Amino acid sequence: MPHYIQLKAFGMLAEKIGSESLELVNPGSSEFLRQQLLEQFPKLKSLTFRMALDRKIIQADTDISQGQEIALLPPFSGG
Amino acid sequence: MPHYIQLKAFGMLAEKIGSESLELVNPGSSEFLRQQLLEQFPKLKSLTFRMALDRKIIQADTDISQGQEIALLPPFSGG
Amino acid sequence: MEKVRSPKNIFVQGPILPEKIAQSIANHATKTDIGGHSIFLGQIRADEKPEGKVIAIEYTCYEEMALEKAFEIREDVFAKYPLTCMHIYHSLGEIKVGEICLFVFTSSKHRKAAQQACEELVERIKAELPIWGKEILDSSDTQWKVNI
Amino acid sequence: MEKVRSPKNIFVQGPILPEKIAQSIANHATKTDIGGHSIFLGQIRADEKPEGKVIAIEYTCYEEMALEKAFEIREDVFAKYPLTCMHIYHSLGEIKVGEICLFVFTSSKHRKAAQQACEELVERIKAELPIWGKEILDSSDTQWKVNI
Repeated sequence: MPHYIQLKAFGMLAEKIGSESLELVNPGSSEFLRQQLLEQFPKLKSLTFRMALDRKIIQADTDISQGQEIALLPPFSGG
Repeated sequence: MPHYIQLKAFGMLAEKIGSESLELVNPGSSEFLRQQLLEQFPKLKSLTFRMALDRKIIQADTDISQGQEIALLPPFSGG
Repeated sequence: MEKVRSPKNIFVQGPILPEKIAQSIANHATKTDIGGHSIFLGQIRADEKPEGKVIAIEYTCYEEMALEKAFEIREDVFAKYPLTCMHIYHSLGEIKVGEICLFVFTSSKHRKAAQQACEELVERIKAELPIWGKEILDSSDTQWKVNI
Repeated sequence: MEKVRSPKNIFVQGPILPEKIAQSIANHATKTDIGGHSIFLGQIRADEKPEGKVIAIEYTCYEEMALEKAFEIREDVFAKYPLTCMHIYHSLGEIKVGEICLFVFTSSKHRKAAQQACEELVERIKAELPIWGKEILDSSDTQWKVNI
């Protein structure tokens, strides 16, 4: 059954998307999500970003379940 | 011609000698001075110390001239 | 019994003031097993860019993730070095040139542990905490900072 | 024209106060080419000895030689690292447990230079400056400190 997921976006990515949070139908995995985002926001194609699932960086393609917290992270620049 | 030299002593050495400065006849070189001090103050025999001539540590036997500043330095413990 | 540590807030709204640093140092006078403190301070630099000169950096973060990660880093560094104390503060919001945006403070019995831990913390904070700095230029342009 | 530096006094009578450290940090807010500060603080530790517990250390020095040597160290470290600023303060007289007796402060554009220079300064200060610490014990005994 399709369900909606909430995406957080930060820094330069929030700027390009035009919002710090986004609701969309769960594409099922982090790779499908990345593809869908690049289609929906072609500006993201030139940017480097990682994704975090439940506040942990995703290293490989990972399933996304209902209720999980997903975030789009541009390169860090704290300090 | 024999002349007197002024010796400065610091830290534990000043304590053992009983004074922070000492006047004595110039023995001519740093090694003669060391021997003379050990005879005069046998307590120094158990101590490690270096000598400075004009505020530079002496690495080898060095002549002592009139008017030079001589100091006895126990191991440093600043910081 | 071992002390159980829980995530602490590391974020400060606005710049880190020298008085806060003094207070933090003074708080350690009662810890008489400390022999050395190591402190790192990050200060906003007036970098010259083709588009203008940096006059401030505006910091934002993914707070929940940053605090979890900062806690993990704290635990790792406490396990690796014999430290007495460790404090990390990072600014959020707009920090002007010349102001302090990062304060890392480690203390130990002998100096080496504090020094090495402090360096390692600064490296890990810059590499692993989800914090972003947007440089505000005197031309009113902005650009996203990149850590090199 | 290159700046010619001359020997500076590094000695402070009594402990180094946190307020002095804060003032020193605040003084750098106008130097907008600084990106990182590294600070080391030496604090008097209540070491337990067979003869009693350390309650203070009394520092004396061979002042003329120490200032000449500190100047030489300063010049060496300025030549080796791209630093913006460097400050060294060492206490003389009786410094109580928990008080600060050494304050080394380096600043640079990028953090590494400040951190490495600070560590090197602390090593050289301890090894090369003619300063002596006499530990005062709670038994009223005293004994001369040895740097290890």
